[in-house]
Amino acid sequence: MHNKNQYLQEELLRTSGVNPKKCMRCGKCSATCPAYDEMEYHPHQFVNMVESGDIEPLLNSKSLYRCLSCFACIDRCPRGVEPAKLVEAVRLAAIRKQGANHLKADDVPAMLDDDIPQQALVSAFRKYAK
Amino acid sequence: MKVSYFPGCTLKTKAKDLDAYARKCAEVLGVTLEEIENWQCCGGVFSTSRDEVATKLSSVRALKAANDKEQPLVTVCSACHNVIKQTNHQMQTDAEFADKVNRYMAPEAPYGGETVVYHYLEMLRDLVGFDKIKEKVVNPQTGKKIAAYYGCLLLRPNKVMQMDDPENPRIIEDFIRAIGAEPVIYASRNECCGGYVAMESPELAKKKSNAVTSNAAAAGAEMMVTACPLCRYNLVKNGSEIPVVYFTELLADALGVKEDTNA
Amino acid sequence: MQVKEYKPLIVAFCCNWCSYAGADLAGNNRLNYPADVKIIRVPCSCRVNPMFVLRAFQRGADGVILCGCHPGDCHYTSGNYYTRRRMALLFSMLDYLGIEKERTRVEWVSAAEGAKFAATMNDFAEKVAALGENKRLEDLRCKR
Amino acid sequence: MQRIGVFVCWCGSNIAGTVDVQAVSDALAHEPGVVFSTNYQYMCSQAGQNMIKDAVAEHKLTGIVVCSCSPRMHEATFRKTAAAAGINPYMVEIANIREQCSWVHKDMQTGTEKAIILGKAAVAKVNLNTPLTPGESPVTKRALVIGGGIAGIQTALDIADAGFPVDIVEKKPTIGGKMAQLDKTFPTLDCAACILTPKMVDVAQNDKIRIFSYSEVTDVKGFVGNFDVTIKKHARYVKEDICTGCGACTEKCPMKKVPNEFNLGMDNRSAIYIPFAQAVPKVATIDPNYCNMLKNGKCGVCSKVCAAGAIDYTQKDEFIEEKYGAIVVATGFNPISMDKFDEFAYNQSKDVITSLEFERLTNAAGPTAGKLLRPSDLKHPHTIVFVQCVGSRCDACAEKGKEYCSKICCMYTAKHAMLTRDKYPDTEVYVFYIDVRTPGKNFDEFYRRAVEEYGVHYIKGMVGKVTPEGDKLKVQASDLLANKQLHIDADLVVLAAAIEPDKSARPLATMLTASMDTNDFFTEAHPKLRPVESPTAGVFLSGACQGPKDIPETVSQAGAAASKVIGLLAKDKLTGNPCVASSNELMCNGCSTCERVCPYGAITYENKEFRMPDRTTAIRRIAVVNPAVCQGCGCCTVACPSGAMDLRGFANSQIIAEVDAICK
Amino acid sequence: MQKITRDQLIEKAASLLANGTVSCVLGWQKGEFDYDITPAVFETEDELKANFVWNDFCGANFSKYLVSKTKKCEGKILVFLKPCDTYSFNQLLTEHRFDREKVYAVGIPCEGMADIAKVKAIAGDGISAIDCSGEKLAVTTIYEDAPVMIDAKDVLAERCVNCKSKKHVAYDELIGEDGDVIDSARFDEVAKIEAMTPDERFAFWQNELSRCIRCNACRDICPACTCEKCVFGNPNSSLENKSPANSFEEKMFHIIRAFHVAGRCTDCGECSRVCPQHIPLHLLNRKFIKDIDSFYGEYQAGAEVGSRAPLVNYTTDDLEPGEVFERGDN
Repeated sequence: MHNKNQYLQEELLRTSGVNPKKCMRCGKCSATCPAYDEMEYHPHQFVNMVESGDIEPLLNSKSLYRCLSCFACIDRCPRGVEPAKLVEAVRLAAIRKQGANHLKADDVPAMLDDDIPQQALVSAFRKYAK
Repeated sequence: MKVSYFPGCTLKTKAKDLDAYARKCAEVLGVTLEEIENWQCCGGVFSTSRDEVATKLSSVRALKAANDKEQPLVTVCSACHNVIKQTNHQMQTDAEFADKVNRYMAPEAPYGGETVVYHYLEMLRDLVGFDKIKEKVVNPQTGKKIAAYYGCLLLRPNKVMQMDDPENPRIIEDFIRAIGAEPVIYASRNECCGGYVAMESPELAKKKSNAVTSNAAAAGAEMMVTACPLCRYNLVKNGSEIPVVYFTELLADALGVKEDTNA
Repeated sequence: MQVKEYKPLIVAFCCNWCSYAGADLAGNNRLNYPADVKIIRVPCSCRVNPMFVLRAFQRGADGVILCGCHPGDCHYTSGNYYTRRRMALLFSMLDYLGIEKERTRVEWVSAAEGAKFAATMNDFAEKVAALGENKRLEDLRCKR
Repeated sequence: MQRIGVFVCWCGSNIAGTVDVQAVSDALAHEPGVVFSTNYQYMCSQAGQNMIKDAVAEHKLTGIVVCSCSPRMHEATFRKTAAAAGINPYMVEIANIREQCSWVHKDMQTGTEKAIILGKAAVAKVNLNTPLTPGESPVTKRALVIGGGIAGIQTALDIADAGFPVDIVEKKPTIGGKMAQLDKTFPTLDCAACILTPKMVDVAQNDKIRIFSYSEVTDVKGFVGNFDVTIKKHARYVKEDICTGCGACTEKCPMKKVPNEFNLGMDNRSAIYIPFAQAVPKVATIDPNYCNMLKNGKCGVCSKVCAAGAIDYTQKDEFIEEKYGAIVVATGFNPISMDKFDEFAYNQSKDVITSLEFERLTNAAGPTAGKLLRPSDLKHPHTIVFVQCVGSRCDACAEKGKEYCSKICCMYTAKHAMLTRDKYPDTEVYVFYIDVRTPGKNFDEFYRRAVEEYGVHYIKGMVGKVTPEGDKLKVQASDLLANKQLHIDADLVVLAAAIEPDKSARPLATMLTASMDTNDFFTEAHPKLRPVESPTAGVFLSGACQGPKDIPETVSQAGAAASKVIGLLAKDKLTGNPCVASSNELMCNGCSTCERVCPYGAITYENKEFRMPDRTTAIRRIAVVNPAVCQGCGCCTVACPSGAMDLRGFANSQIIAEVDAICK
Repeated sequence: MQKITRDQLIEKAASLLANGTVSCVLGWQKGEFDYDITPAVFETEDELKANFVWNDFCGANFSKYLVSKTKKCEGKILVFLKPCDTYSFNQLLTEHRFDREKVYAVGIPCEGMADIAKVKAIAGDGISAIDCSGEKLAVTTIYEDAPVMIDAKDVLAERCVNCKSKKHVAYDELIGEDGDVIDSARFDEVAKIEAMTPDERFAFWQNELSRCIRCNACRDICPACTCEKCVFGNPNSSLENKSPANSFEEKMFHIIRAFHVAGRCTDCGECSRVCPQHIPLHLLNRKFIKDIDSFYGEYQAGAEVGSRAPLVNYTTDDLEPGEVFERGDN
């Protein structure tokens, strides 16, 4: 099967360090994911879709910004696949594109309240923008 | 005992009390926290991507500063701890990454992840000892039923954090026992509160936080302790039925220095 | 002046259980390989002492190959694992002394791999022939 | 000097077509030691063999070289011929000029040249051959079976049936093993106790079988046919031969709060106990960790109520030494600890249980008398979630669990699910699976029945988290086919824990010098062709100690192991392979290098007094090879730094002579 | 200059002799020249005071002598062990070559030993005396009145320049302080040879080994070579040969010798120290050590008693003999 995303796929696997071939399709990552319901594509789909080269839908999906980086799928995966690392790699591939920041500084004030800690802000910028 | 200390941005602003109690308690326990000079924000989240270099340099600088003083590096905030420990681990295990970092920073001696990173809780357990804390308690928190809230960042990824059993941890429970209170075990203590996604999707954070607090309350907890300002924010903001406090505040109370602390 | 055609001399140590049987199978299937290859049967590849390898070179061999069961399939459970370590070190040392690394080889050949046996021998004989006569580990007193 | 006869075979045209056999026999006639050389059409035929016999007589041959087909084909034939002609069979060498010469070379000249060289090498070797006699050792006609589960029971019964005495060593107070704890068995659903306990009784009543219960093997010496085994019989503080098993003591014992291991700690037993009603031997045992009399001398109730007078608080551990000809390992398995999988809350809720615990909960002799009640509040569970593959099929880099498939879980889970739905139709049953693996007779049909007839919800996916809250277990799981995350409020969660070899297996393997894989399963001598033998001669494998197995497989393997044992014990003497290693004690350093590479534990050391060149004496440590155990691989000969160790039949000098002959 | 003094050692030995702990002492004594120090057995304090030597030329590793001496000596033997000697000591114990009960081992620190060839290169020939007691070596020659003063650092033996450990891994008693295992550069030289082309390597070794006179000094001094009967002296081994008749013999002897001690060699460097032809024999042994470390994980022979040497061990995923050339190959 011709894979038109071969270069991107290789890049994602290299930067994430994930080997999707280790996945045995048990779905424990998605079973454990706290953000599952807000995701269009779920952790196990990230693994399967990157493996099959079906990456564009992921790049354009809001799912990228719903991963909480809680690492639960990393710890609970029985095969050591570590899906969160793949989500991270795809997310970076998306926001590193020119003008593709998910969060803009102008949007921020509306999101703030008096108590929100700084770490939430810096984390969001790390996760949503480049 | 002297250790390097990385407070982090939130502890200088919204969570000043977490910091102040930590410093005061360390004094009582005979630990000198030497704040790293000119530390910079860790970034709040660690990127697992191997080609993210620049965003991890601030952590490496802190680690290197501690290493230069031949001290372990202690953090209180769960997020800072997670970022710094993971960065350190990447310096140890990813030679290509470490090489890039060292070329970029051009230090006199290359840094290879030599610094030992402790969370304040680990410091209490491994360097001070819960037994010693027990001896120093003047105001035991007897009768309090306290639920430890770990969240995600303290324990995971376990391979890197190596702090405790990620599914059945006991470090905070042991801490709670050391100060004379009774720990309440509940399953959601290592589930996510919603984290930074609270900014963009408060609904998600609310759902996650409520699941945690209601699970703790159902297990009979009267109070929750946490080490993370963002966890505390999410739990409190989303209407926890029970109070959520920083573990350092409880410790200060138990050691009898809560009132003296300028929090 | 008459130039004698150069034919390499190759000594192949084969373990009784897999590789010797693999060589037999190559015979059964009439798979050709050069007659320069002469097989010595040993119970297990781990019976091969580095001394035998050097002895062969001394007496005029141009190449020495050891064949044994695949790792994990040793008739004696672990013999070939020891062979693997011993020969890895020996070959590395020969290389260190500047002796052509193509003159020595270890190959795992099962009793079912007659074709692999013949292919291995063809390939090895070709590589050794390309190197020409063994000069760096020769003993002129033993020359033919 | 040898007197060697060379016999070149034509093999019809198989050899003679490519090799000039006359030229070969002529050339070899001039080799050192050769006194006779000939060729013939079919050397292996009766006429050919007679030709060899005649030549031996006529030329007083001491050695024979046959240039023919592969030794793997006819070495045995010509050795017999030699023996019949009155010379030692190991004075025969074969030059393989068919498979490794005539069949792979086309050119007559090339083939002939090579055949001559191969012949020369064989002659050179025979010149250095020495007559070899296989060693003989007697066989102790008694077998030891280690482990008294269904594997050990079946092996022992089969061996005893052939008329050989067998001893079973079982570390628990009763035989029966895991099968005794099971409720029903798949796929036929017959009751485990109904099929197991008669066998246990058979064992008890068989006069060829002795049971050492509450005992363990502490030392094994010797080798195939001649093992010396030390068995430690733990003090049970009850005289086994006097106790009638009436149970009066267990009723009256005031210490009743001992976790009952037979029910996996889900209820309590007394300090003096009989594990279960059908225990064999049906004898009480006092648990010294809980008995007040043994701990502080205060009580003695059991002694007072025992009409038979069987109680003996002063009993000591006893060591028994016995000789055996064969040893069968049947140490079985255990479910792994669930500590590293606490996302399933096993340590947090009593209502999260393992499948083995579920067996006890549904067993009529279990803690709930067979009623399916959940442990926390003894209420009937209405929603049950089964989780498959807990700790099985984990990658090594996940750093928890086992890499292998535990094999039995799919079927027992289908059984549990089906039985639950059968008895309690008001219960919803969910099974989370990764794959359903049901290879076996009537196995897939069984699983399909669970789905189709009993309405068990099979969901492809895994459970991610179990959160006990109130009286519910909140199960968060994925349904991969529906691409949904499920949230189920369950009353009971059952984990199909991976199984692992019993902890006693590794120290036992060390004692037996039997090899194990990285998972601590015993390694078989050959994975396909010798699946019930260990590479160590005389040690056999039965049941799950070799790999995960269900009951039918265990029983068939047990029978196979027994037949191997019977085959061994039926012999009066064992004849070994004479091509074994031997150490020259004058050159041996006693450095233990050879011992470390020997896969069979054939090498031991002894201190021996030597006269030194300066007329003093010195005690030196030297290696001794047990020829009955050595299999002749020769690994030690290369490991030996001084060259003291050599291999008969493949001596250093012989191989070097071959090398020299080939390279000449 | 060594940190501990001769007097300290004599005092220790004398007291152990006096209280009956040991019945003899294995120590150094002066040979023909000041720098030519030989091992000797002392039985009395007087003998010690008369002949015992401790200075920068006491390189000899006594471990090997224990194999024969423990069989001969009635009581316990006192042996002084420098850090590097203790590795050989342990390795011999692993191989059951002597009875540990018959030895009283005293660990002594070592500041590195001098190489007489380097001394001669500075001071010239005709050395009549060397005084090691001062800060610098005072070397007197028959040609000059004033001694030549040499900094000990400038004449350190190669093995001491690349010292692998100042830590004692075996002793009953320690004099002075124990040091640490050192992250030495001892494999640099091997790496340099590895980086050559095969032709250069061949020429290099041809040049080195062609000097071999087959005196067997390397074998005789080697603490790993304690065989009851050496294969090179055994007419039945096919390896016996008394002279390095040609280049094959030279190579074979050294390859087989290095292979025999592979995994057992502690890299004590005695072979190179005693080679009268100055062949860098340690580079053969170190090649094996380097290979073992990189193929099978770091292993230091003699670091502990009873460890399983790499050649009597394996893992199922060891590298293949063909792969050894791929590693680091351009």
